[in-house]
Amino acid sequence: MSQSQTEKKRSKNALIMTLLKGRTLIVLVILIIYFGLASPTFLTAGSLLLIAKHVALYGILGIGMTYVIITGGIDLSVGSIVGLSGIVAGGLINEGLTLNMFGVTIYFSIPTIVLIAMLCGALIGFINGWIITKFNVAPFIATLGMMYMARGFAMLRSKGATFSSITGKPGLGNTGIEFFGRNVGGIPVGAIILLIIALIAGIILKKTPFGWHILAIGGNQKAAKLSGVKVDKAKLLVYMFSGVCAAIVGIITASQLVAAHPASGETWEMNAIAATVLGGTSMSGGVGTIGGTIIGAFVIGVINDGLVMLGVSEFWQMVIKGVVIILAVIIDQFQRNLQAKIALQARES
Amino acid sequence: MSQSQTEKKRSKNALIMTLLKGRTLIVLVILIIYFGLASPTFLTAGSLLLIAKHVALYGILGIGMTYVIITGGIDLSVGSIVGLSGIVAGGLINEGLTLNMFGVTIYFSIPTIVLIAMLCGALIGFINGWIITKFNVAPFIATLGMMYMARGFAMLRSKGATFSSITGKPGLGNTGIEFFGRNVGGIPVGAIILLIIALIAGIILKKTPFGWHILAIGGNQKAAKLSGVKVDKAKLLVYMFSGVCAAIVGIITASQLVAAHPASGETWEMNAIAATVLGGTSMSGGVGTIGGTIIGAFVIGVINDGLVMLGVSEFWQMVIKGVVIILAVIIDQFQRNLQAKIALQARES
Amino acid sequence: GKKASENTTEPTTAPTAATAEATTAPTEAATTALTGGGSNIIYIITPSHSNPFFKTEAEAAEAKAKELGYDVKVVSHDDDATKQAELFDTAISEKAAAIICDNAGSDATVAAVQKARDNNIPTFLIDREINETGVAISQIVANNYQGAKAVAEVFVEAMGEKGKYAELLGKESDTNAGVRSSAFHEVIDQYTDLEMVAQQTANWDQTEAYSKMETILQTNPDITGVICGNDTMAMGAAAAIKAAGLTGVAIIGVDGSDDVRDEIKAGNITATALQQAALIAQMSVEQADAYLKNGTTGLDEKQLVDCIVITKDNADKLSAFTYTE
Amino acid sequence: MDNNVKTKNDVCLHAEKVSKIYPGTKALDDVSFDVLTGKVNVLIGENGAGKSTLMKIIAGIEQPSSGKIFMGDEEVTFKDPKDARKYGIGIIHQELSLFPNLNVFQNIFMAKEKTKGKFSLDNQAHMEAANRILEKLEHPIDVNTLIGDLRVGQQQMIEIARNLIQDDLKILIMDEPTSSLSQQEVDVLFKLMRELTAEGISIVYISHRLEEIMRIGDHVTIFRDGKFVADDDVKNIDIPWIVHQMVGEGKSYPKKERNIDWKKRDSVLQVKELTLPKSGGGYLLDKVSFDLKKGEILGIYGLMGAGRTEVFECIMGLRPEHTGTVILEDKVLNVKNISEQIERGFAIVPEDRQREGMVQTMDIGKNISLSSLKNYLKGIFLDNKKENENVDEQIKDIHIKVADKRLPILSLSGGNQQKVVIGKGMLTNPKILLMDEPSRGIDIGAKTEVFDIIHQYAERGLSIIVVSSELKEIVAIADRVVVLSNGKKTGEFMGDEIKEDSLVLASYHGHHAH
Ligand SMILES: Nc1ncnc2c1ncn2[C@@H]1O[C@H](COP(=O)(O)OP(=O)(O)OP(=O)(O)O)[C@@H](O)[C@H]1O
Ligand SMILES: Nc1ncnc2c1ncn2[C@@H]1O[C@H](COP(=O)(O)OP(=O)(O)OP(=O)(O)O)[C@@H](O)[C@H]1O
Ligand SMILES: [Mg+2]
Ligand SMILES: [Mg+2]
Repeated sequence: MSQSQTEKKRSKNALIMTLLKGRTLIVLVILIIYFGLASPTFLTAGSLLLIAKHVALYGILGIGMTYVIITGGIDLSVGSIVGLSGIVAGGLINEGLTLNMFGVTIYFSIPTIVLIAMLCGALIGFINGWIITKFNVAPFIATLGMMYMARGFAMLRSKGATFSSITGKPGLGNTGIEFFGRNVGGIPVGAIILLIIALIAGIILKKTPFGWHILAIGGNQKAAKLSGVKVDKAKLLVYMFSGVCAAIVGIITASQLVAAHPASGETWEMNAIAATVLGGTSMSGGVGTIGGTIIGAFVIGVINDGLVMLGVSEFWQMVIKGVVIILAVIIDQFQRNLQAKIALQARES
Repeated sequence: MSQSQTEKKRSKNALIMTLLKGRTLIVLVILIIYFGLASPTFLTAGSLLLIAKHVALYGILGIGMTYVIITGGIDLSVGSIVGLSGIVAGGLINEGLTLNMFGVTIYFSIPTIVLIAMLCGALIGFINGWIITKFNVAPFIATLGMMYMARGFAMLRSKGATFSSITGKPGLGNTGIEFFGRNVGGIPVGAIILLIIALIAGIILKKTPFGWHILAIGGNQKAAKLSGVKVDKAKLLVYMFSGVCAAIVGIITASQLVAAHPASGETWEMNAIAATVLGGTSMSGGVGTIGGTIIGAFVIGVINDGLVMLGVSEFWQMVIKGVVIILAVIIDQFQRNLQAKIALQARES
Repeated sequence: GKKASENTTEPTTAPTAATAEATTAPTEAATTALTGGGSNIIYIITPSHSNPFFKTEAEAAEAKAKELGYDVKVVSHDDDATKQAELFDTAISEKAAAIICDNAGSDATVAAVQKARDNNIPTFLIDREINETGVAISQIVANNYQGAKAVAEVFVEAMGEKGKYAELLGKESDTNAGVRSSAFHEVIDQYTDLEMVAQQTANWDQTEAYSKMETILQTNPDITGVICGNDTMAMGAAAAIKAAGLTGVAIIGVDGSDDVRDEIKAGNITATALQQAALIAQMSVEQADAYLKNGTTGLDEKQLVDCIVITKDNADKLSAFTYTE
Repeated sequence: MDNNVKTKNDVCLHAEKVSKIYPGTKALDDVSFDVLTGKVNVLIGENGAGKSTLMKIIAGIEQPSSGKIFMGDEEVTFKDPKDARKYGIGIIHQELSLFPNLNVFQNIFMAKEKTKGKFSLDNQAHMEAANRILEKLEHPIDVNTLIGDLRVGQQQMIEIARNLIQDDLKILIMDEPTSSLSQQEVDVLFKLMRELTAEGISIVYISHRLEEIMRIGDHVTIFRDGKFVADDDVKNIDIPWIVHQMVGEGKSYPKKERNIDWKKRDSVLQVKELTLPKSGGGYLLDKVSFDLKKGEILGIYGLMGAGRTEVFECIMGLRPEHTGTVILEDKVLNVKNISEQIERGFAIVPEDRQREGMVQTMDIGKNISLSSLKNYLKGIFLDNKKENENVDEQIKDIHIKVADKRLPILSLSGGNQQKVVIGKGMLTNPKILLMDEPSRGIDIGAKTEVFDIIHQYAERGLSIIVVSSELKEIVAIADRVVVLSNGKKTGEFMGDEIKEDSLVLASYHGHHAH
């Protein structure tokens, strides 16, 4: 091959590479333009804020999931944690905490209740992580078992019923949960929380030793251990983080509905995983970004809302979702191959 | 350590080992005894045959899943294939195949219809396998996408409706689908099919080169390839087999209900995976037996039916299921560690 | 398939509801009428169309709305309250004229309907109520309690007022499962020779009803009747009973699907209570139209539509949840 | 051992009666070991002698079952590698332990991050320090490159670099650092080691390459079966002494005595103009031609990255993009995929037995029969009896030391694992056997046996191609040697022409032409 040919091929590759790297973003932009043309109301600020609000739920779950998947694991229990944390919060608001031995019922303030719900998520995450690290159980199975257990406990807590009107009573000092379903300065609180968590999680992942350690565990767990990375501790923290993210989503959901339902969040784990993978996180661990996951969550959100606005039947929505997921990973694979090629070129030159 | 001490420890290990190896079987026996004492009708031949009939569904799915997991993969699409194959069969019985260009409608006989439904399962399995091997996509994601797609297609085929009374018409020569839901010589046809598939799958796994090739792929794919194993072809076949198993389950379900519903089989993939893992198949591939999976499926079946007979609430059923899954894998891990220890001892002797 | 009608009425208030045509006094009068979001779109939000009941409902409403000159968007919330809230949001952002909704939870829906109201969009609830009045414009629901009682009467008669029977309950987390069950028992428990020997949850699901029924038959092979919380479970129970080779077992359900109608004709199922889905859906659209034009429906918010008992005698008159005399 | 007098000042670390019991194994049995300050302390012994185990204990990766470790007069205990690092102990692991998904500087600073404030990573500092250290190693690499994109040899360099960034390094443990380095790179490394010892840093050096030990070592300690055997200063000893201490008897490479007129033998394999393009221009293999006679052992020698593995990969059908002709017994082959090639009579013993050679989840017997299962069919089923007979025969034939072939493959020592992989290839009854570094990582005893096996099979008429990076080995074993350099064939030597210096010279030709 002649020099100039090589040169040409190389710059062509670089172009394709850039396109592929931003592939999810490009897909997102195309989707937005398409839906914008097809539905006149789609491209209004209101619609977009709305999508952001919807995306917040999968997005926040996706951030926790990204951390988990980067370490080479998976967390199937997040959907159940959404239901459980909502029920815990709803129960504390409506019924308080009754201490039988003292014969008193304590009502907590909303910040305390939110904290308790988050601790609840952290605890389940901790148990997940503990089973996974201590007994060396495959994350898929450990969190599958936890999925059933947490859902069962959520159902048991309210005997399957919904806690309705969880607005609290001024006299008890526990009003205000609706805040998380509201807008602040026109922006949905859920979206703001997503943004905050994304920023923190993104910075931790790329700018702190802990983030490096997580990436290292996913890349080569044994080597990480030998390098002095506290693998078990890091994994525990990661599953706890995922649990906390899910608990936050549970609170946002309950707050939006002003009601807590124990079946809430069923199968959401799959959406979270899909968002994560669409965003370029590799199922085999070691590779992934928070920004990617957010874009992935937006792709799913835009498809969901856009198809509804276009009036596409729910059955076709399923098919389209499946196709998008598979296509996205296939493109992802192309990108990785090309990346490897380009890296090799660079090495040879 | 003195000689006799070592000897003693060794034989103790061997005993524990035997107990652990049969752990799922022991759990099963304990469960059966417990339910037998708690419910007088539980231990009748009729009850046990009934459990066998219920277990057949998860068992057959589990056999396909065992093959898939042994290669180090996973198949989340089986639940959807159950729905799709049932709908395909039901549609062909009730509506036939209309060829618009010729203006004719063809009605097939039941064996042909069953074959078509199975081919349908095989085709979806093929697409799964093709995406996984050709594009090197993680099985979790490829089959997750397929799960949505297949379910969507099932819904679209019947527009979400149920094909009811799929008994066929004698005039059209398509009667007889109920056979798969009946008993033959007092034994449920589903259980007989389970037995046949289990025997074939078990023999293939341990007595043919193909079976060992699958085990080798799961153990070390690269080494298998360098040993001359046709890795891609084997994986394709394995996913096709899983698809066919799911299609058979779809037909049995539809036949039992004499109706085909597109939502049928939802979340059954999780039961199949649970049965497989309870049976000692390792999620990381390379290890697993068909017999184990059958026992695992029976554990799940006995818990389900037994708790129903005892009148335990479904919420507690969820919790118990989760606990059993997690405990089983933890014990499994103990066993593996012990096995490794004993192997090392043998090396030293 | 599941027909998970959540919470049509609270069990405790149900008896009064059954006797009164309208339970709630109009509370609308004082407030100003909602005029719609501005567009000509009517949003029809129902559970998944994989259940023919909801499909019929959605199609009937759609046809009516188109007939009245509206644009229509038909969507499904899949019994996920959060998804339903999102669909309401979407409808609001599309400035829908009105929303017709078969909701995903009597409590979890209130906020969404309120939000639509705050955005000047009237909501008309069908099939399932919510636990709040004065938020939606109409709540048109089938009279579950009356229907379940009426079909239970048929059951008692078919059983000859004696014998053992089993019950398949709907999803335990659905209040409506309890409503129907208590209506059944209010009738049946008056006959001391009728003995319930098993009661199991089958989650509104056909496959689950089938396998649970089999398990029950194992312990109680001598039952002569089964009461089911909905039609899909009745279908599953009937299939299991047929497979067990039993005949002459009385089975009742609630819904009035065409599948059950056919089984009734074939003599495999005794009776069901038809909830007039198409009628209810049409009523809701008509009321929406009237409300948008006149600022009032002229009717009470809560409206109960009686169920019709379907037996072998009148099965021919039922088609697609519509009863034609 | 008392004949060399060590004063306390000379010893910077002392391990006192250390034992390590793994479940079922006593890896170390009351071993005492001294690390002499500013010296290259060589540790040698057969596979499984316990060398790596002792090093892991010193580096805090494993905890001893009994025994103590002293630094100076202070007794120290290390819970984890970080503890040991605080005392200035660094270790280069036997197996590469890098992160393929991370870049060079991330790998170098993993778990030793420099931070601004408490949490914020200081990547500027990381990059500068990484560049500095790579320059010192005469191995400049863009520090933003992903490790997965580097060659094995380069990765080994990063592994070394990771340990040199420590400011207060006192003891550097090097567990077979040269097993995948070329001569040139080994030279740089040795130079660096000299610099380090001059600075007063103590080095523990483990290698199976005895010549290297004589070149670089100051003091030698020998282990056998988890026990201390002997130690002495390098200046007092020679290789035969080491070998004797290691294995308990005198062993050396087998001397080939073959007088065959190769000209009269038929060629079984002819490879003509084998060319493999590099993605993005250039060639991994550039018109490589050679032939192989019946019963011949053909050696392929070259530096790391010369393209030797690629030759095998092309012949086995793993590189469908190659061009050129492969002729097997006068028949031109269309080389497409590996299973087809195995059916045609090729077999390969891969370079890395852990990753490519064996299936860890299967037992010893199945690992041996995996490639040839088709030969034991009765109808469509496996005939267990026939399979067992063949496997047993093979085990006997190549002297695999097994108690029971139903045991997991991992219960075997490295050398025996290697033999299993060879046995697997043999059982396919190949016409041509390709062996890539068949002696990598196995001790001299096992090596001798492996070479015995190679000879035996060649005598029986099997044609073998052996790739090796060890000059002495290839000189001893091969009937003919082809030298590759930078993807080109730069020499072919027969009989008496096969001399170490001419091979080395040829192996650099391709590089000079660059
Ligand atoms: N994690 C472990 N569990 C059980 N046994 C082990 C473990 N690690 C090492 N061993 C055993 O301890 C013994 C010493 O192993 P070690 O790795 O120290 O040998 P070595 O001298 O480094 O050999 P080589 O030259 O092959 O690297 C061997 O018998 C080995 O099988
Ligand atoms: N994983 C890889 N991806 C792309 N190119 C590679 C890869 N590994 C090696 N190469 C390229 O192939 C060439 C030959 O490398 P390789 O290390 O396989 O040679 P070798 O002669 O077999 O060396 P050895 O067997 O001693 O490791 C090198 O120039 C290198 O750039
Ligand atoms: Mg070692
Ligand atoms: Mg090589």
